[in-house]
Amino acid sequence: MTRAVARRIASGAVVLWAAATAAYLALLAAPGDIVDSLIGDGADTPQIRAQIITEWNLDRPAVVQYLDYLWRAAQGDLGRSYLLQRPVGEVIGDQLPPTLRLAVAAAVFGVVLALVLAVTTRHRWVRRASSTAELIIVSTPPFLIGIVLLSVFSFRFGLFPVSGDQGWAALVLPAVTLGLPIAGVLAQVLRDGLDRALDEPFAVTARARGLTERAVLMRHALRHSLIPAVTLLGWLTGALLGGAVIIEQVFGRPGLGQVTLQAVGNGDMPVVLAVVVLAAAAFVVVNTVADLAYLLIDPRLRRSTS
Amino acid sequence: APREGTAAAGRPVSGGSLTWAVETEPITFNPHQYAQAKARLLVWNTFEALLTHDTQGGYVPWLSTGHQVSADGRTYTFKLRTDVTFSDGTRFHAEAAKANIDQFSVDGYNPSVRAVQLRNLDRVDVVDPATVVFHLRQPDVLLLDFLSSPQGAQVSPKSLKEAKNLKAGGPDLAGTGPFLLDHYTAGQEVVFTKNPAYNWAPAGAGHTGPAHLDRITYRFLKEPSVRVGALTSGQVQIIEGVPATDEALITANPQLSLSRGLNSGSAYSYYFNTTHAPFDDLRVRQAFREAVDVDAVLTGVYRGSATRAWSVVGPTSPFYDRTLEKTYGGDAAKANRLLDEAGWTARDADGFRTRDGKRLTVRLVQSAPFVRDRRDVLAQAVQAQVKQSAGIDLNVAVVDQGTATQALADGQYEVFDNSRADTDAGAALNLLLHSGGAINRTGFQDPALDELLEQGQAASDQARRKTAYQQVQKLTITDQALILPLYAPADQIAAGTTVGGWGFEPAAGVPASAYDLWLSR
Amino acid sequence: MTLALPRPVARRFTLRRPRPGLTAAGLVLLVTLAAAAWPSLFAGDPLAADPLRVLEAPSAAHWFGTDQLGRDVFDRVVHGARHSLSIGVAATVIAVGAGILLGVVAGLVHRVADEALSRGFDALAAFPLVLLALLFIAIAGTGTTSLIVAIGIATTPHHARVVRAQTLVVRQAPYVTHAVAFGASRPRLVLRHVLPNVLGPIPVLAMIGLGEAVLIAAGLSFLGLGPQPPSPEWGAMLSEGRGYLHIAWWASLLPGAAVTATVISLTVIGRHVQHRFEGRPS
Amino acid sequence: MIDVRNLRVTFVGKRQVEAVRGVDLTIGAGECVALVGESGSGKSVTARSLVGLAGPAARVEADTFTVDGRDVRGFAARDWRRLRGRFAGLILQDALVSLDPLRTVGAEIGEVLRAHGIGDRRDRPQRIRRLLTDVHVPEPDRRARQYPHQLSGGLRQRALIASAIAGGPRLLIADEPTTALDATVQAQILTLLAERRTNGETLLLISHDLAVVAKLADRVLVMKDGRIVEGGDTRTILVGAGHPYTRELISAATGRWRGTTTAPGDVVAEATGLRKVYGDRTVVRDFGLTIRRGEIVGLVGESGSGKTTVAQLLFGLAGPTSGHVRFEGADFSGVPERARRPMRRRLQLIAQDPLSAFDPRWTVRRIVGEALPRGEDPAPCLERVGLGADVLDRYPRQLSGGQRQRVAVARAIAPRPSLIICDEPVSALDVSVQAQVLDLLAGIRETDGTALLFISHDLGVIRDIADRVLVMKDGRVVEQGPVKAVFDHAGHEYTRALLDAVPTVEVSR
Ligand SMILES: Nc1ncnc2c1ncn2[C@@H]1O[C@H](COP(=O)(O)OP(=O)(O)OP(=O)(O)O)[C@@H](O)[C@H]1O
Ligand SMILES: Nc1ncnc2c1ncn2[C@@H]1O[C@H](COP(=O)(O)OP(=O)(O)OP(=O)(O)O)[C@@H](O)[C@H]1O
Ligand SMILES: [Mg+2]
Ligand SMILES: [Mg+2]
Ligand code: NI
Repeated sequence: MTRAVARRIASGAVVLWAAATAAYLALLAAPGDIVDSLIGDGADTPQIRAQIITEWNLDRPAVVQYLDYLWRAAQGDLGRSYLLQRPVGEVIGDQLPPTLRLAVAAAVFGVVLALVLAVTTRHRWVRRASSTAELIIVSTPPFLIGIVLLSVFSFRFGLFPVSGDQGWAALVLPAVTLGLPIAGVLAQVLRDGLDRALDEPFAVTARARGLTERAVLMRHALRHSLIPAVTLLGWLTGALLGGAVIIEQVFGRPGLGQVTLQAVGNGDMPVVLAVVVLAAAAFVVVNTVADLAYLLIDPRLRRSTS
Repeated sequence: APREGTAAAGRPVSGGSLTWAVETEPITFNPHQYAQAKARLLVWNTFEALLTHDTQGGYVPWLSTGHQVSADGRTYTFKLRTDVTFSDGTRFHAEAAKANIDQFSVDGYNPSVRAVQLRNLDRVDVVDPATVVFHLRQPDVLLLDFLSSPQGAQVSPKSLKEAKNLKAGGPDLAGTGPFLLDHYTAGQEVVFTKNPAYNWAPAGAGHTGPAHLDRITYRFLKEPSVRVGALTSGQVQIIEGVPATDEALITANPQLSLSRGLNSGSAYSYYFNTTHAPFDDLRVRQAFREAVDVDAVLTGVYRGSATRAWSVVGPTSPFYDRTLEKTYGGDAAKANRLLDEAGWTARDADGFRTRDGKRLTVRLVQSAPFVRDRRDVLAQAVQAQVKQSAGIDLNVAVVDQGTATQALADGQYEVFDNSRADTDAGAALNLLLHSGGAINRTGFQDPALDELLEQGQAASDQARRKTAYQQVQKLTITDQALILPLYAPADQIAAGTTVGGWGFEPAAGVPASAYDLWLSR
Repeated sequence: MTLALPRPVARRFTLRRPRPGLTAAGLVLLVTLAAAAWPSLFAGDPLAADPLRVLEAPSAAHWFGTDQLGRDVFDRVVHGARHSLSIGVAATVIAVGAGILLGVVAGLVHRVADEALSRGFDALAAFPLVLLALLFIAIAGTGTTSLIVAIGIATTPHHARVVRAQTLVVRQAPYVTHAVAFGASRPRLVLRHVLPNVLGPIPVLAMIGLGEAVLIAAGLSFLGLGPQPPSPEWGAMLSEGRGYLHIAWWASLLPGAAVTATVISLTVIGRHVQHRFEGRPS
Repeated sequence: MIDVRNLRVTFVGKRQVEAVRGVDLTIGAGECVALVGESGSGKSVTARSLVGLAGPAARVEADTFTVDGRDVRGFAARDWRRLRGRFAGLILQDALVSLDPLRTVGAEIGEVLRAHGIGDRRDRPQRIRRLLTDVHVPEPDRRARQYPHQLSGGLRQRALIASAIAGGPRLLIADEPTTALDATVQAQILTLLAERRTNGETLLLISHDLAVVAKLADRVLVMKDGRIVEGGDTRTILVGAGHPYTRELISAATGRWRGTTTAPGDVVAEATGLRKVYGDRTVVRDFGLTIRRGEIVGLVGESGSGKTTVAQLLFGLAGPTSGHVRFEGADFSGVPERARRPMRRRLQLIAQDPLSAFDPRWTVRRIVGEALPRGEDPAPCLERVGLGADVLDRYPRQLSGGQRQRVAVARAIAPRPSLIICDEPVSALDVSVQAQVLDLLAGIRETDGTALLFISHDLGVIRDIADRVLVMKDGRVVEQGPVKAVFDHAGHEYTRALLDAVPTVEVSR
């Protein structure tokens, strides 16, 4: 047990290191050097350049900078943002909560909607209508959905705030926008899982016991359909984080997405690196959660009990 | 800061809180690090400078009571107010003013200000708590412009030492302004509360004593349509940066009013890179200008709400040369003639002119983070025009900051676009046109031009400065066709009728601070 | 005295997909392909701007209205088919190509290397796609080429994983064992048996992947990371037009509709073929 | 209890399948009726129709259809539900996957009690325990808390039976209750069912194996292509079967010896001291074998005893941990694949599942052609296994199971090998087809003198075809010798257990 935990932690650390290193290398390869980015729109003279170089210690060899970065990152110091002039940890710390709120709300909305859709729309016409709607949602650029929702519910009817992160009302539209495609994909996977499970011999056996169709669905099939859904957990996290970049832009919400876009646009390397490391950390966590979820759902995977 | 014009009728009311949707989120709350003209309205809420502007373009005392210039133009003596306290409780006096200037000699604090604005400053002396003297190495009237600018704002020396994130600023950076920065939520909003102790408004201000509002929230809404939506659906009471396409929407609404202010500084212009072909040829530069029907382009893109610029100097500047108007541009026949003369006679399959098999291509590189005011759309419109009227291939690339800076450094561009928001147009011209200017992208080197620019900076007499700068304009616009001025950048404010006291800062032309704002109930 | 191993009682039913949907999808795809192949046949110059006729509502003269520069939105949408599809196709080709290469290698090589490769795929696949593409664009700069490569790289792990799984299945399939019985050498095994069977499902995957690529391209274009203006790419049009949504819905919603219709039809047809593929025992 | 006249079940869909085309079936109280027939003949569909579970795509019609005295035509879903579990318990064909793998055995059994409101919550564990005891599950309390995958096949089948009888049904329908189980376990389950029958339960027993049901059933109905081709008292059917199909089933069940009298020739392959370790498990230990020309050696043993592993070692697909394999006098193990390649064609393999043994993208022509010298016509080779030229251009999935296995045989004999290793070559086939393939293999040995290593867990098959037999248990050969000697005087108790478990039809003429 402890060995498994230790292995998990070790492999997580390796993933984090690999992600940070890959991103570091990638950014080194980027054209336009850091000084160019730091100069921005302003004046550009050799003296100014020299000062920037000394200020950010950019005159040291790349390897030294990289090792220094790793060493400080290992101690939890992610450096200072070139653009925002603040510690990266603080920048990320400030922007994480709104993104988390959005992601969690979207995930909850998406998952619940998907479950409801998959379970309730079992009959021919509803099912077909629901599948069609899911297909359209999944095939439409999410920002388009967002823009339309925004103009209808916020501009036209004034039901929700236009933008920002101000209480629950402001969370509704972005979370719906981000959650809809997730619900679309998930509902399809769940429905497929339900179909498969209901075709399995154990489902027929359950019916042979005199169970109602609903009982077969809820007590037997649903749990089976969760297994492929858990496989999507990694994808889901990616979709949430990636989607947040676009959704935050559309709804003018603060958050990691905005920070990332800004950092990428301005070559704000410390922030970009931190975002990459954060995403890698999310990957590690989600993988662990997924493994646990598998164990919870599927007793066949619980080795120790025998 | 003083304001210009008041939109809403009625008498000012005290108290209340207001939400203002602004386009730009400041990257810093430290005025010394100021770099965004769009963030200027926030600076003056918490900070003040030694001087400010009046409506005529002159200077009026703010935290000073007056100043004197020595005959050789190298010594500026300021008398300071003695009744002013920073919000952290420390008093404002000459030592503080000196500390603020000295802060710039800290390495890495703001190399740009040190290299440009304070280039000619030798040292600052404190004579007594109410007197401070600036010694220059050579005459430079732009010192006054600096001392009235956000970067010259006065910050409590104590907080300069103690602030947690000095360069980012924040609530712990104390100023003397009518508001206190209450809190800042990145990506979202910044909230100011009234400074009840404030009682040193400058002469031109709308009132005296503390600010009217108890509290003002600035929300950062980058999307123009979202700002307008927020205003029309009543979620904010006042916005700035109204897109041209939405102006009709606001003027048609009796509950809203709209006002526009032209910015100071340089006009938004295209600068031609003369260091290599094709713009090393005067005829091609002229031809490009003739190929664009600027009025038509502006009508299309800004629906007639933009003010056409004829000079690199903005029309509100005292140095503006009105005689340049309608002297060039919009003559497609002339453009084609000039290009034929310059040898660009052949056409390729796509209809573009060529010479020796090379297409007449000119590149404009825009840095995505700094594109605003639909300048990318404007570029597309110009692109379409020069193609249709003269067969010029204008290649527009919107790229990230690093790529853009590198392209400029490597000379991989033929057109450079820029506008500067300096309150004194001379400061902008120095940077853009002097052969040693920090953003001289034309590559044009002319001792005569440098001489004129230096005169303009040294002369303390306004009339002599004006003559020098008018010659600069004639030389660069008419004679050399270095520049294609497009429009005078402007700011718009739209507000509900319940909001009063809003307007634009004189000289700068950007939205004024919240000092005079009030909200009727 | 005989014992037989169990057989499935009933073959899983393939759901009957609505035929009209399939037909419609086919038609949409055909129209899109035609537009991509010969845009000038159906539409005028997508770059012709008329500053005096900006943001005009759809009319007989301009079926889809005009945009902020007075360009005909219909012309742009038609030409956009070529731009958007070619980005999608190029990205998919990169992703599928690299996916096959990496997947087959991972499926065939030694355990340790496979482990490293597939861990890599996993990590990349779980990494937010948009972030991956963003990173790449941060490095390579904005532009159509880097957009294509970014999407290609970002979607490669997905294809590589599928191919690897398929390779593992095929490699251990008894018929490969049988080929050994005829003295087949390793390269021969890979070329004659493994590869052809691994590649079978690829066209279908590629088709569904193409839809996905078009969608991601639109998203990145929306963020301003795609083709440069004035290129009439759908995502870019959407992005440019969104500022005018409340006064000119056509400038953004119609290009958006083009994206949706194309992606739906690709998905519907791709899935249909996939179901056909799985429907018969293989 | 059940009276059905002219039952017709049709599956509507893309292709219309008439699974049952007119079946008459009456089951009286206390009776045990057996339904036999080859795969796909409609046995399962018939059984499931009796409790209204033919599936959503099935159209069920009958002239008379009464269950428990009530006409069920026009029954609503609720009416059916009351019958299921209470009146009739159904044990599905796929015993190993008929319990929900995600729920405990106890929960599965308790579900029946709950659905029909039998007993209250508190005494349910008690009832579950008693049910498990009834079906002879040891340690019922522990088992009730376990998941199906933690139970062996036999226990799982018992648990399934327990859940089927939990509602106290008067009729028990058992669809192939012993398929997929090991021979020894199979016998135990049959005993259990016989016990239920003595308890007075009515039983409908379904199997494709006449031998399995002959001992239990009062009456036998023989199904073919959705119709009952023959039916009647078990003894009568066994003795005086009228329908040729029934006779085929009986002959398959009684077996026919295909041995040879010719003396074996030179040594073809030789294995000494083979040992294979996977991880920390020794799967094969101290295995030795010599096969001579023209000899058929049988290898039996229950699942997991290491038979396939032996085949892989002999075939050179896996290297032995220790020990040697020699083939035609040359080293075959411990040499690089390059050295084995020239010998490869003289050593062939026929596997259990012919479908997966063919590249799905290849036609029969190409599959068999690969085995022949370049350019040689595959048609004569197919002719030898009784296939016409019409199959040449078909893909494997377009062939029936029997045809596929014939193609596999054709491919194996094409390069004229000296040894063919057959790993369960007939286990997946129907009885009738099985006999044909066995005949074919015996014939090949006779004409070509090819040696065969014949692996099966089915002693009946081994007895019918092999000259010598090796019995494996836990990776070890526990007994070997000539077939007759081993079968008649088994020395090892494990062999005796295996033999006892083989169901046979004793026909007294
Ligand atoms: N749900 C279904 N849809 C379509 N066809 C079906 C379905 N279930 C069974 N069939 C077909 O009905 C026929 C009879 O099937 P059934 O399962 O009753 O055979 P069986 O006699 O039980 O065979 P086995 O011995 O293999 O179990 C077969 O051809 C089968 O393919
Ligand atoms: N590659 C492998 N790695 C680990 N264990 C294996 C491997 N192959 C087989 N085994 C184990 O070796 C044992 C013998 O397996 P084998 O397949 O030889 O049995 P078998 O007698 O053929 O059984 P069956 O009748 O089910 O086919 C089993 O317990 C199996 O799990
Ligand atoms: Mg059956
Ligand atoms: Mg085996
Ligand atoms: Ni085109």
